[in-house]
Amino acid sequence: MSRQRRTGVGRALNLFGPFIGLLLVIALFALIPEVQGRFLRAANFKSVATQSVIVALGALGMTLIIISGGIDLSAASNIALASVITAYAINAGAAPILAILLGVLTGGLVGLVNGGLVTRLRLVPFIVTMGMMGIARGAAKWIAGNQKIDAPMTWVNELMSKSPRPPWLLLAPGIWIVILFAVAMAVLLKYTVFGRHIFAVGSNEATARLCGLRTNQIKILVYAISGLFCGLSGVMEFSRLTVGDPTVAVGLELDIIAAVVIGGGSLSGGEGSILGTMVGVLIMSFLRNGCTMMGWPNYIQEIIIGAIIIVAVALDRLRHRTA
Amino acid sequence: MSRQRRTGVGRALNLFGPFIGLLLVIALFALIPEVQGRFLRAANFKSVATQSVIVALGALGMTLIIISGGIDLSAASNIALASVITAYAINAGAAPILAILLGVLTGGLVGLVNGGLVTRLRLVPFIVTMGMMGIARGAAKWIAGNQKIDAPMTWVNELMSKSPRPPWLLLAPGIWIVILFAVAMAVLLKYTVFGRHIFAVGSNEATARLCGLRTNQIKILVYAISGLFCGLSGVMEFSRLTVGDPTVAVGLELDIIAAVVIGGGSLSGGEGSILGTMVGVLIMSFLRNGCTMMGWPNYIQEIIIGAIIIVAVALDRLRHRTA
Amino acid sequence: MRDVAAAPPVLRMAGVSKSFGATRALDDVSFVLGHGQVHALIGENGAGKSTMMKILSGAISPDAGRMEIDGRPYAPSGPADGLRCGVSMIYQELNLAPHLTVEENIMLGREAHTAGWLDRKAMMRKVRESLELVRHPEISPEVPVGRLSVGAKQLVEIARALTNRSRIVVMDEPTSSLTQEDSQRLFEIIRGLKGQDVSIIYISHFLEEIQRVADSYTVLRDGRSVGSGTMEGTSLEDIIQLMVGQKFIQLFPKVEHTAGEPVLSLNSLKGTRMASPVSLTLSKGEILGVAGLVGSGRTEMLRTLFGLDEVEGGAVVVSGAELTGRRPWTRIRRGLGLLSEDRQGEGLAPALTVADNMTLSDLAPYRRHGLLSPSRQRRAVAGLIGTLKIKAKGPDQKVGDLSGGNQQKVALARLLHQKASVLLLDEPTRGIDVVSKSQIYELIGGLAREGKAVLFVSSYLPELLGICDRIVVFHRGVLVESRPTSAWDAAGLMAAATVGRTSREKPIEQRNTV
Amino acid sequence: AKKPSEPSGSETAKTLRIAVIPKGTTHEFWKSIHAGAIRAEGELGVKVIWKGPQKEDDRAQQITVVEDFISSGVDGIVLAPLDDRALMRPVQDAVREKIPVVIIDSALQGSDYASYVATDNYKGGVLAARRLGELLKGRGRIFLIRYQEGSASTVQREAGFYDTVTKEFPGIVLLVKDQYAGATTETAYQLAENLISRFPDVEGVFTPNESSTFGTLRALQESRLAGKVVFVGFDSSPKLVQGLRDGDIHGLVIQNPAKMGYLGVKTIVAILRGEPVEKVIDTGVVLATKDNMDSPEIKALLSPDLTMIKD
Ligand SMILES: Nc1ncnc2c1ncn2[C@@H]1O[C@H](COP(=O)(O)OP(=O)(O)OP(=O)(O)O)[C@@H](O)[C@H]1O
Ligand SMILES: Nc1ncnc2c1ncn2[C@@H]1O[C@H](COP(=O)(O)OP(=O)(O)OP(=O)(O)O)[C@@H](O)[C@H]1O
Ligand SMILES: [Mg+2]
Ligand SMILES: [Mg+2]
Repeated sequence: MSRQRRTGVGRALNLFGPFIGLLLVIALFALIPEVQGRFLRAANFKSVATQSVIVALGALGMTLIIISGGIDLSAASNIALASVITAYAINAGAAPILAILLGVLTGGLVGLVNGGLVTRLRLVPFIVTMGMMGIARGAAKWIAGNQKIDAPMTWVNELMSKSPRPPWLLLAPGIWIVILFAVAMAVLLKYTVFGRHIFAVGSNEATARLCGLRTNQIKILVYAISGLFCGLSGVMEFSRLTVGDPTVAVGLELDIIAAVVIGGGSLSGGEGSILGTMVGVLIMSFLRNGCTMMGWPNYIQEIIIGAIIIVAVALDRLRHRTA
Repeated sequence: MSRQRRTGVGRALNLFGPFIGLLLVIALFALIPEVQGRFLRAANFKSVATQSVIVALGALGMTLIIISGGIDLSAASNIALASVITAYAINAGAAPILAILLGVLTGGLVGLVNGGLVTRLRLVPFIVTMGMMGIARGAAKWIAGNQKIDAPMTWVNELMSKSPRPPWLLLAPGIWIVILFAVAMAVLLKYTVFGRHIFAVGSNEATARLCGLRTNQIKILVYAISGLFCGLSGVMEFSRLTVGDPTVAVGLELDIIAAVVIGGGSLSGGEGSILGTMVGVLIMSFLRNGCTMMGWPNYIQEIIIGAIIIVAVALDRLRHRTA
Repeated sequence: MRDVAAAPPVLRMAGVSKSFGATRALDDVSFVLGHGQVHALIGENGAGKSTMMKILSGAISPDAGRMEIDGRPYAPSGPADGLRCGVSMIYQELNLAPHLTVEENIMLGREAHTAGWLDRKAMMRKVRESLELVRHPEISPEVPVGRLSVGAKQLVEIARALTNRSRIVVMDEPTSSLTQEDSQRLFEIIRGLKGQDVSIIYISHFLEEIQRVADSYTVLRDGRSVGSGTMEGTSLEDIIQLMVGQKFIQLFPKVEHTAGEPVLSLNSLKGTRMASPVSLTLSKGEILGVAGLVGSGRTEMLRTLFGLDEVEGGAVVVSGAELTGRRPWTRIRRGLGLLSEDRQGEGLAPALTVADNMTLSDLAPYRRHGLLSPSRQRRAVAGLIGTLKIKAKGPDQKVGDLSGGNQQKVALARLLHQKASVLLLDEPTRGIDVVSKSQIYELIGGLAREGKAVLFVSSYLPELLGICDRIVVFHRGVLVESRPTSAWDAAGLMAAATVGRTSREKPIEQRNTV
Repeated sequence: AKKPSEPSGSETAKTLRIAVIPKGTTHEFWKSIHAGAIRAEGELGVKVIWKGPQKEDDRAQQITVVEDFISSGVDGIVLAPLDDRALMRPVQDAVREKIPVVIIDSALQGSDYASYVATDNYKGGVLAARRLGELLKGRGRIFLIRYQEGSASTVQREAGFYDTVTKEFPGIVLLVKDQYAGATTETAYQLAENLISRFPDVEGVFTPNESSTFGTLRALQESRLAGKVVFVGFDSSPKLVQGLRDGDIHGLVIQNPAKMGYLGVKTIVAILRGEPVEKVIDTGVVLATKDNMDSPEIKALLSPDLTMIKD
């Protein structure tokens, strides 16, 4: 039946839709003879993937938050704080695994406080997390004594190495971690009660409450999970830089949010997907990579990325309207 | 009747409420013996007022946008762009007044494009203006050739001078301009049809449309007006810096938004006031000023300002709930 | 028949069609509205009535078809255009800006001004007049609309439509949240408008209302016009026949059930938003009706009982044990379920699917080893869609795209799915067509027979009298009277609700301090 | 009404309050300046207030800080101006309020300030170019990675490097010359990584400050090019020193920030005490290499003693 078929096509569009933008971006650079050969190499893709890890981890948590109808402007500060804490712990002689744990938990704690303030004081997330953005950044600088924290090299720094040990890993362990958590979060959102509840809270909080959902608990959990991801992202940042830098990732929260929104997340809640978000992250990374390869000046790059963000979301809208 | 009386008290609270936060901040520093004497001097207040001009102008437009249910992340980039354009024009030999006009109109144009994209493509303002943030910043760097533009001194640079000519002005002309426009915008919001329509669009856009309001036209106008204010703010930035700097005001959009929200604006639209916004601007400026005077390190300042943003909005919520 | 041949009709719609994706909402519908006439648009839930009126008002554009006003072609580019051409509309879903005051909402889009400057005094005067007209001068023009109850909001909408100087007024279920008294007043107003040569299109599922106010009617079925004519000489049976293809329906089907032991009792329950403490008892297998005027505090009592509003004092006892928690989930765990009167704001998550909305309060059955099975969820929902005859493309359709009545059914389906043993229903048949209503009454009866307890809040007295075992009446937040249904009649209910008189004691006058 | 017991006011007016205003507070470079200033504080018995713009490298905020210090009535200001023009007016204001100003690190137009204590940034770029040119034996394909748009001191370093390479080493090809690393290590890292993907056959790199040098070092290390590509950077930090020692970095142009901070405070105190001062004081740049890095004077510059700083 035509009706059946039509929804079939719609579904296919919906499934592959997010990839269209990504393929377009890749095709764009792949067609330019100047960089073609270099751009399409596996090594370059690997390097883009590694660069994406930090934003991707942040964006995993941000996807949950945005679906639940919130936003987290403190994500980037939180990443910086976690990277400082990890470096501090390693420097103080803690076992690497303990340092990682501390970094991740710090992120989780910041998220928990965000969630607590949003639910207990019933403040808009934008404001709470904007305040927290300053607080976390300030704390990071404080702890680091306004400096980078130099930490001795440990296996933590292998997590983001493009030539991983053991070599059969092929990709940096960080990339595998992202893939693992992305699958886990996708399953969580789609196939668990908690996931459904996140969508419900974002779509209409009053309804969720009426249906007996513990909306506050759900929101706190979402912010805490997102905080943990920021913490992990901070650990990866430390792994990559080999120092704990309190000034790192300034403004990165906007990249993270952009990735989620390019991937179909709606800032009014109730919409978004992990797959879309991951594609959004890759679109941004490939754009940066391609522009740099072309040797375009930075301002051109800024303009292009700004324009692409708008175009990507406009396309997404169009897709939704026709599907 | 008790009901009548209660709303009377509520009204008083609502009217003076925004000032409570400001008085608290001023009292805080006025009580610290170390800075007391210096802090409470007229010269210091004058200097704080001058420092507030740039954020205040941006916040005037942002108030309209936030009431209408939108947001503008490109405000700071727009300010930078306008400052560069003004400097460029003066440098190219244009008459100062023409240069100012060009700067303001550039800001207006960016706002117009924002509004057009938000309404025509029906994209969320967050994304459109986030894209525009990159585009405007890139354009500013492009025009300035990746440098700041040195322009010869003209009377434009007097606009933000703390010792104005003629001296009977007492305050920098920029401050008078802010006061003038603040009154104008407050009147616009309260006593004109257009102002009422801005509230209606922000409160429930569907309703506004069904009641025959041209919501798109209203929104475009709001973004354009806000753009003009950013342009004017850019001119003031140029006046203050005496150079056109494409890298100025990075992240300032968050200060501007914070001022509006501290002043009672709601990011979901339909709420906000010019008076509140201006108080919000002053709260942030006095905080910075006081912290600097105390010689507190920046991270403390960051933490305090972050915390104050949260506390201010929490107080505002409380006030609303009891009123 | 009236003679309207002399002048062209006020409105003519011809061959109008509209599809939403695969749903054909309107299919070649034609329609004529005469001068000073009240024309009723009738049809089941999802028949296409609202869609047609939205096309008329300019809110949506048709796929095909023509419209004429006074013989001149009419193709509104938007609601603004429609208003300018003299078409104003009361929308089915409440259509107000919550932050704006009553006055600002009523005057929205038609502000009195000179060169853009507001003339507040003139507007205040107009608004007071129109509130006077709907006989609710106590509604303050300066209160933000968001603070009003659903009923008061609907009155504001009506007041707004009345301040319009329109040729055509469309009323899409204007009385769905009104009490009988307010509805009566509306009919008087409609008569007045007719006298001023205003034509009215009236949509309602209360067929007896239609019989009273309408001059002519058009029946829609599955997006097609299946008949029209004058009201004179047409019986309700004929109309129902046109609507659903069967002649007789029993509106209040009798389902035998008997009350058992008490399952829910409120012992002087007092919430922060309730005017005074309320005590009542509900038994297993009992349907307890709650009557009252707009703002009489019924909704607030339910919300407090369900933990949505703060509890201030008193106790709620369910099956012999006092409720301890304060939040809705604790109520749900004890078998309570609430159907909200505000389906847009609270009752449903419009962006989620039918399946998710129906199962949201109880997803546990679809969980295996911690993971949900969407296909099992869909299967379960498909059954409910069938039982309630919900017109939807399937379990995966977004609830926001359903017609008003079908949305209401989804909200009700959730309580059924949740297997609540105490159902708290706040205006459960709002916007539901007459056939579905009868089904729902039967369903509720069936639930009572299974031993479930039902608290049935309604402003539609016939249904209270038709299906309840006992009815309590609220007046200004006070439960003034409780009697078995057999001891009530419509007049008695009205009297108790309006003056709060009780047979046993003196009237309790309580100041509402909220 | 002032109470006599107040710590501020006329009683303690003998203790001079000196505001030292850097461009930012978190780079190693500013830390060293801070350390130098603290040393002067101890030696001269004055009080140093250390305060940068809250956002690193924000001109408008630095103006605000200067204004706020003028309001708070400090005795003297030591300023590292973010802009040679924009800070002119606040400095004028200070002088009008009888607060002398000493400029450090970067130049300021006009002549309101009392003295200028700085390194010759252009010369630093020249040193780097010569080192790179020699190691590459006058030919090769290199990157000039820039720091950030509109930053005066790094622009001069980049100019010194660029002019020298084009003039003295015509055999050297600049593969990249207008890419900006951005403000943080992470952005520099990404830029360098992407550039290496594009030009894996690069033979030399120059970076004009600490964050861009460190970011680039990480990228080279990650692509296993460290040590193979001739890499000359600017400024020092423990990781950069380690890179120098390991042979991953072939030269670091280092300034003497501690001396700058020290002399800045010392000069302003001299002015306040009415002693004569030089209008321009050069603190010098040197090139640190693996060979000379353990000589005492270079060692002191590479790893300055920061222990005296406590906020
Ligand atoms: N925006 C939309 N998207 C998809 N389908 C829609 C949309 N609006 C209406 N429909 C569909 O069009 C049909 C007609 O809906 P309409 O709202 O006109 O019904 P109605 O006669 O007003 O019903 P009710 O009495 O329940 O209000 C329904 O099947 C509904 O699901
Ligand atoms: N006309 C009105 N003016 C102002 N406030 C009103 C009005 N009507 C209702 N309210 C508000 O609503 C509250 C009670 O409404 P509630 O919804 O509980 O009553 P209800 O009996 O359920 O009426 P409804 O039939 O409207 O649902 C009142 O206390 C008052 O705050
Ligand atoms: Mg309808
Ligand atoms: Mg009610």
